[in-house]
Amino acid sequence: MRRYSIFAIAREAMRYHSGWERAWRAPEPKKRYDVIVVGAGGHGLATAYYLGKVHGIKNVAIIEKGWLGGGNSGRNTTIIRSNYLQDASAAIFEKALQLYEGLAKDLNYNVMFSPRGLLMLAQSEHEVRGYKRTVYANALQGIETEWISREQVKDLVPIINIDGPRYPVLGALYQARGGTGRHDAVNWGYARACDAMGMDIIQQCEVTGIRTENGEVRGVDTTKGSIDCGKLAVVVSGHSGVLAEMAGFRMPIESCPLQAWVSEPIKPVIDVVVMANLVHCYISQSDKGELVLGGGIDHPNNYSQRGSWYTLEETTRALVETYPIISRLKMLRQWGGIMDITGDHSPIISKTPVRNMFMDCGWGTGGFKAIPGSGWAMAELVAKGEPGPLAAPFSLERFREGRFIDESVAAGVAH
Amino acid sequence: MQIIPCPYCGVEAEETELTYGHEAHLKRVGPDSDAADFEAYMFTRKNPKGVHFERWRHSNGCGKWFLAARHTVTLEVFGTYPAQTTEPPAELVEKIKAKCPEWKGWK
Amino acid sequence: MSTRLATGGRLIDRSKSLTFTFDGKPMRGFQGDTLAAALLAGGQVLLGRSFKYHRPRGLLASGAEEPNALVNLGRNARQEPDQRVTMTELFDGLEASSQNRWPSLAFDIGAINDKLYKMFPAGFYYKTFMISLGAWAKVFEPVIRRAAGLGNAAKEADPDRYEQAYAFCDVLVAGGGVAGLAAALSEGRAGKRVILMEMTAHWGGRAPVDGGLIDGLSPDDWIAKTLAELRTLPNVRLMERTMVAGMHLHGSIIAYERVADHTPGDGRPRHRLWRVRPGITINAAGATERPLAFAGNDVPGVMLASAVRDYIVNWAVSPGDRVVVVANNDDAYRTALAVLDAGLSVPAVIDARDNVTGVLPMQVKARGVRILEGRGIARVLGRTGVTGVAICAQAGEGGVIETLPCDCVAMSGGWSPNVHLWSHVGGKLSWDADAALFRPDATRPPTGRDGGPIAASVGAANGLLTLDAIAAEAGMSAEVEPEAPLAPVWIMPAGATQALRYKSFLDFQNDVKVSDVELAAREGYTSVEHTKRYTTLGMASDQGKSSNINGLAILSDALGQTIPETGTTTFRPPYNPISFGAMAGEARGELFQPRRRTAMQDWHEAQHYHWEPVGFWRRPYCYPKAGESHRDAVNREIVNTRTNVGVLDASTLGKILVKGPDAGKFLDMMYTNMMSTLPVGKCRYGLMCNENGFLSDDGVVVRLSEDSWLCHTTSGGADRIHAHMEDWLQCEWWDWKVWTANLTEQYAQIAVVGPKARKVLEALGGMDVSKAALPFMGWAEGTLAGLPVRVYRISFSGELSYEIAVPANMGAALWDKVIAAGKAFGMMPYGTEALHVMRAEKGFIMIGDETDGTVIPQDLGLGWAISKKKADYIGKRAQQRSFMVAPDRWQLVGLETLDGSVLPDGAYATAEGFNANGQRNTQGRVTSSYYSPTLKKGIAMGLVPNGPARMGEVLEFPAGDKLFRARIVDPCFYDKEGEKSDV
Amino acid sequence: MSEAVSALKGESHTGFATVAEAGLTGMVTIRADLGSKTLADALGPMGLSVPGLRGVVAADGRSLAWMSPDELMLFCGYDEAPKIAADLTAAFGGEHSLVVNVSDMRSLFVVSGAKGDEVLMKLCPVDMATLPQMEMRRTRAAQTGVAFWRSGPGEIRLICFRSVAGYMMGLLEVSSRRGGEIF
Ligand SMILES: Cc1cc2nc3c(=O)[nH]c(=O)nc-3n(C[C@H](O)[C@H](O)[C@H](O)COP(=O)(O)OP(=O)(O)OC[C@H]3O[C@@H](n4cnc5c(N)ncnc54)[C@H](O)[C@@H]3O)c2cc1C
Ligand SMILES: NC(=O)c1ccc[n+]([C@@H]2O[C@H](COP(=O)([O-])OP(=O)(O)OC[C@H]3O[C@@H](n4cnc5c(N)ncnc54)[C@H](O)[C@@H]3O)[C@@H](O)[C@H]2O)c1
Ligand SMILES: Cc1cc2nc3c(=O)[nH]c(=O)nc-3n(C[C@H](O)[C@H](O)[C@H](O)COP(=O)(O)O)c2cc1C
Ligand SMILES: [Zn+2]
Repeated sequence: MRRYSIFAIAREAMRYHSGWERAWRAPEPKKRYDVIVVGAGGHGLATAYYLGKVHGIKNVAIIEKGWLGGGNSGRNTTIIRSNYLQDASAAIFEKALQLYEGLAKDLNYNVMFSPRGLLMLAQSEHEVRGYKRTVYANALQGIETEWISREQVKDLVPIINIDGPRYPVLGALYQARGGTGRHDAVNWGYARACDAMGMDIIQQCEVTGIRTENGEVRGVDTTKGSIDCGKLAVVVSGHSGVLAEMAGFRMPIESCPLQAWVSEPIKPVIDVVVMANLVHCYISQSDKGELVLGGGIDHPNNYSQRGSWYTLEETTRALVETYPIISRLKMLRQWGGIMDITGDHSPIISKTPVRNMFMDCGWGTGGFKAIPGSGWAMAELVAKGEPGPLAAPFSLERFREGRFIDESVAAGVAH
Repeated sequence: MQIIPCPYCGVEAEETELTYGHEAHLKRVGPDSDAADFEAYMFTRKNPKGVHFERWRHSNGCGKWFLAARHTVTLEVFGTYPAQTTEPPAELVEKIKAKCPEWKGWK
Repeated sequence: MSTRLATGGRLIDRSKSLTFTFDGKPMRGFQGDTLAAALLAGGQVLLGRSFKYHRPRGLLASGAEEPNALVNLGRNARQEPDQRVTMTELFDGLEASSQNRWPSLAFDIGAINDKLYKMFPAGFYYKTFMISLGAWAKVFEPVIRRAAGLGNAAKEADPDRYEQAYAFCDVLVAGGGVAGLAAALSEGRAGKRVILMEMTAHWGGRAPVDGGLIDGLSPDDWIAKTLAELRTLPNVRLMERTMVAGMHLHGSIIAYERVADHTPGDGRPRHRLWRVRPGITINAAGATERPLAFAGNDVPGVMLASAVRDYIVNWAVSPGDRVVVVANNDDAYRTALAVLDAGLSVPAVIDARDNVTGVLPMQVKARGVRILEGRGIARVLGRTGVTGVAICAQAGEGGVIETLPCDCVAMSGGWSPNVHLWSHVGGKLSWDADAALFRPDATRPPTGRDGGPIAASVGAANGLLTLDAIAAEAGMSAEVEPEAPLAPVWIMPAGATQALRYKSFLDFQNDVKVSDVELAAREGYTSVEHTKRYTTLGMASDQGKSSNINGLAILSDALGQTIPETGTTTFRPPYNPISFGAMAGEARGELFQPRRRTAMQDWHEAQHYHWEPVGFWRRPYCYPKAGESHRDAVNREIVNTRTNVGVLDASTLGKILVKGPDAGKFLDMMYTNMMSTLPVGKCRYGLMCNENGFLSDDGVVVRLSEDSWLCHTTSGGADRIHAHMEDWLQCEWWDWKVWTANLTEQYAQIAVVGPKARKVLEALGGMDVSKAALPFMGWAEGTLAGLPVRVYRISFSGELSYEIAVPANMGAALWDKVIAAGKAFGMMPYGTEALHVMRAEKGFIMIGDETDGTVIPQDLGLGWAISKKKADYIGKRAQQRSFMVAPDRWQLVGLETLDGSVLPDGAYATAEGFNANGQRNTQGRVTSSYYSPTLKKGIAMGLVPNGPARMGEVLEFPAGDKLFRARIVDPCFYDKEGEKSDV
Repeated sequence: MSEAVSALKGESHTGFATVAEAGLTGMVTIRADLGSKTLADALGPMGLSVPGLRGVVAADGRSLAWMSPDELMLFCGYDEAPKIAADLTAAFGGEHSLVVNVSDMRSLFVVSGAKGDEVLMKLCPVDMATLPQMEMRRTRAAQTGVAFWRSGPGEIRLICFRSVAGYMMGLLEVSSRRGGEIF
């Protein structure tokens, strides 16, 4: 892999950038791989990357039905934070955040991780209590996060209307290390690094069947033929139910759309990420200038990457109320992705009823920020066959046992 | 905006007049049930990429729960029927079969 | 030099002169001008700066697809960035200013980027700035951020008004050109309910400029005649200035009416957002002309050929005196003719095709214009304005054959149908190689709720580019010059050198060049979606209306595949940007969300209460007196309630009537307790769980009669619990005979609480409220102060307490009487915070505090409220799961700091060691914590593993730099025997 | 009961249509088998019969509306509602039913004028052009649940919950402001 740097750019500039190599190849599938990862989203690619980097397993294929990163990893609002309430979530999201902090260097690809600071507004006494609880929990989990006053909120977010009239801002949970990243770059950086390790990323190749023998996985059928594998890691977010069905079991998952939208590009007006969970909207401004906006999911099951209009209106109302200046700005584009919502809104990193088949899914509305940590934990599970401490709490058994990891409990925050 | 007719009051309701209620035809499993059955009843969802039987409530309307067969990719609504039944009406099943030959049935 | 022509201009009214300013400079225009036309007429060719390289830019287009000429409109609170001048109707007093430049439009420091263009190819930022996270976050990113973005947002809240509306019809026609008008007419004549929406302020689309005869009439005459007939049809509604913004699920349409953008301050709503439910949508949105890619194709003065003739014909504006036309098709020759007709000169038409013999070219030739066949433009001369073009062989690499001076270049690379609406919900396209365009594939339309098609396409939007074809489709006849086929030329010259490709723009706003797309292909970003994201092609505010197809073609070329193999990116709404104000509609300020008011709300407001939102209610938190802090007010309210008497507006509590022969059986399923055995006349505290076993609500259940119960729920729970009950009744136990009614709002409810509560009720008079007549946990009906009431003797504070329910319309009257009667006894109102503290002093749990969706009643010492006799209730099975019966579950205890201080709410108690993920082990957390003015010290409740068995143990709660030590005690801190409430 | 006051005490506004809170109104909810003979018999003396699907019938200043397959709403004088509810309850006897006076939990609004439809077009996802006279439409107005029917020429009656009466009036007032005419 040729390294990227300012010097490399300068060199290439002299010859009209004609010397750049492909970031990843377009290989035909081999007959067999030690591990097949289904789904070239961020989580699948990161799983493959850490399989190679940490566990030395490099005979790996990543099979993607469309274009790599074309699932939720390529269409999310890029919010990153680790100040989750429950121990299990905090551990894996913090692992992810730490990896994000060094990811550009690690991958030699600028993923533009931007620790610009993230606020979650408290607009009711209930939220105040919930966020303070999170501060205490995070302190014991080794995660920096703080409670800030409404005046501090106003300083960080000059365009906010903290005086209501409906839900005055009472303060916020603030994580200075939180922020955003460039979602496509995360996918591309991992893909390039996987490719450089000799892994095959096979795009436009849909898995259509999972072959098992005596309860153990043997391989997959795809639109490019059958491929054998030693182990199978299924990392397909919204399509997890479909893949599980191919292997003969069901998942505690429903698939439904989450939408996001952007404004026309404007000069910077907001430098941090702000989530307002009571009125349900979040906002940040990309480095290109568009406001990146989102809110809640559409509940009806839906695999179409399109949601209903009213969800946009609901969120936009909240945005206009909270940041009145955006009323005269305009929506440029809206889109949707297919969420994988589990019974407790927490992810699954787990063995399955089929031996040597593993699933990583259920990240729902909040898995972009988890990509490195999830990949790390999933790689460990796949390599060793048993979960490490990061993955263990996220096993499928928890639903039978009633051992839920519910993040929404403190102040209704699911992501 | 999805539009789904309420079989009780006949209104062609749009989504904002309705509340979604997830998978239909679940049979409640009570105290002495097997752990796996209970888990299945509570969490293990059909979630098909295709024909889905689901519950809706005409909440900003007549207040009634009803059931619908809807395609989760095309979002076609094949039909709706009252909630007080344990299985979809036969003619609806026939209609779906005719429209979606690959459909494996509602069970 | 661009200027206003002395005559002509079909859309302007020269008798109505308007004044406006651009960058502070006063200018003039006419009624009917767009801002674009007026600027151009005033000689203002330089209108903006591009995004990345800050290159000088002028108008490319005359319509919605304009990528360059975006300005800031208005000022102060009414400032609007990124407004297309082509879509802005001129009005008197309009103020516009240019964007993305500093210090001025003509001299812009940012243009340094253009000099360094070779260092900034597509995606350069992914390859550098990786020295350290700090350097990126603190140095590089802020620089990039400041450079990005176009206009400035207003700094104040928007003073204008917005609204929304619903419409229903059989047929919605999007676009009021010839095709749209004809479609509306035929559907209208057929008696269908038709809505025809046109985004501009005038009807007829391109035809009046492009010419021809329709049913023997000139386009203008045909349009007038058609409109006249349409206006007579009561079933047809014509809407101008209304853009169909998007097609959504099941074919629902969002449209954007710019009601008063052109008449600011006239009191009308600024925008109206339409939500339309049509039977079918006919897309008649026309087509968009494509630029050609050649070096310098972005220099101000290089425009789309159709735009050049639009400015001339519609607004009598000459974009230049010497207009060179460059094209790969016949249609562009109409521009040459229009230029000539206006008395201006056409130095040459540069045609990429070799043998140009079409009717239109011959007409041009006949007027003495040189037609340079097989030629292309090597580069445009000039920087802030065109000064000439260097001409080369189209087949070559760009060697200059001759140079022609000119001040305007009119380019045409063919047309792309506006298929957006067709594609928004998945209508498919097919590639027409001859016309070099994607057209809607009528065999694969977008489908709706019945699986049938929800859209159709007509006219140019359907790929029919000539008037005769459009007319034929609509069952009319037309005469128009026939056109020879275009040549699918995307770049000039075919073998352009790298140097030229680095200056040949595809996406003008985002500065994406031919070389960028080729770089993406070379680096493996070969999916069209990767190319888009890597280069930002089509991601600017014009969404690639003019650039996308050219980009696809270049990409296909680079990859050696066909254009349909490459495919398009996904079309997403809106067609053109729409204001967030319109999306929010009337929902702002007081109308942002419903605000629920109790019958006593006026009174609370008059007290200058401090409130908190509880659902959509606004409940009094406390009633501070002048100069009193909230905390002091709460303490005063508590002490007064415990020593004298307090009064609380409890109206928001849910009240659900459940009636029927099976009501008892039903409530036994709903509650963990046995409700069927509750005697008539009695009240009982009950718990509700969800099917997952978690405690979801609590409240007092009242047995009203043999077959009816009234269930009180939490304030936030009323609607949810009623829906939950109906769910079970309708969907599971539909054969049970039970009716429910949510009576929450039928009653105002007033809690009179404290040792002197009885005296207050006695003073009100009308019923016997003695212990004998109305014992603790009993209820009675009667009158108080002459009003019909039902009184419950229930207590949430541990004091003697009466909750009085009165019909809501009499709530204010009763409240006034209670307040008056209470005066003598020192009564004061108290709010939710005092309520919370008092219940905590009693060790009563609070839904949302002690519970958080992970807590089961067994955790809270509420085992007594779980009937052991019942075989089943909602949540019972779930509570039998292994984790729920584990011996070390966190359970409710009281917590008392050793020094009497107040424990921090939400703090965790530490345990020895760290878990496998390196996190400190914990053993419990605080669920409620307050200063108790009654006990004059901090009190708290919390959940501690196996807590009730650990009484007396001391736990440590770190909080910031403080460490709190608290002893595990009984959660009830006040009147443990319950003597005070039962008096 | 002079001390009863409606939520908005009859507030009204006139823009391109007139919107008014109607003041105290009696309302009685009836949940029962709508085919019940007892029900029909009990309504008979008031000159009312069970309305058909979504229908509203009126007699002697009272109206009776179909709300759902097992629910009717009777509109009457505020003061007579308690007695009507009690009488109907008595008439049902042991027959499974629920009749309750709900006069205080909702507010009634009247939208009048030739352009009244345009007010509701801005708030409700309802095809006003095809809504017949005396048909009850339960739906949503902006963000709150409502029910309305055309009670006479140029007159629409609308109910919503009492607690949101102020919100409802806000919506109606804004939507009927002059200058906001749609057609
Ligand atoms: C609008 C939106 C906003 C969001 N905002 C945030 C946010 O701000 N912060 C945050 O942390 N998270 C956010 N998320 C969530 C986040 O995007 C996801 O959790 C995350 O990207 C999931 O990554 P993944 O790799 O698991 O799945 P994906 O990226 O969806 O990848 C799964 C891949 O599997 C492929 N696949 C599926 N079926 C098959 C098959 N049969 N054969 C082969 N391949 C298959 C798919 O094509 C897809 O590429 C948001 C999501 C959306 C949609
Ligand atoms: N000869 C050629 O190469 C060529 C190419 C293109 C067009 N034309 C000419 O253009 C005309 C095409 O007629 P037509 O009626 O199909 O198209 P048109 O371009 O004349 O009319 C389309 C109309 O739709 C409006 N519109 C576009 N998008 C809209 C939206 N989302 N919402 C509301 N309105 C929207 C436009 O403002 C325009 O008025 C004919 O005169 C034809 O000859 C010729
Ligand atoms: C963080 C973020 C920023 C985006 N910014 C833009 C933008 O500036 N312009 C644009 O056209 N689309 C933007 N998009 C949307 C994408 O164009 C695209 O709609 C989205 O990735 C979903 O893909 P799809 O629409 O192809 O399905 C952005 C998306 C994300 C996630
Ligand atoms: Zn209904």
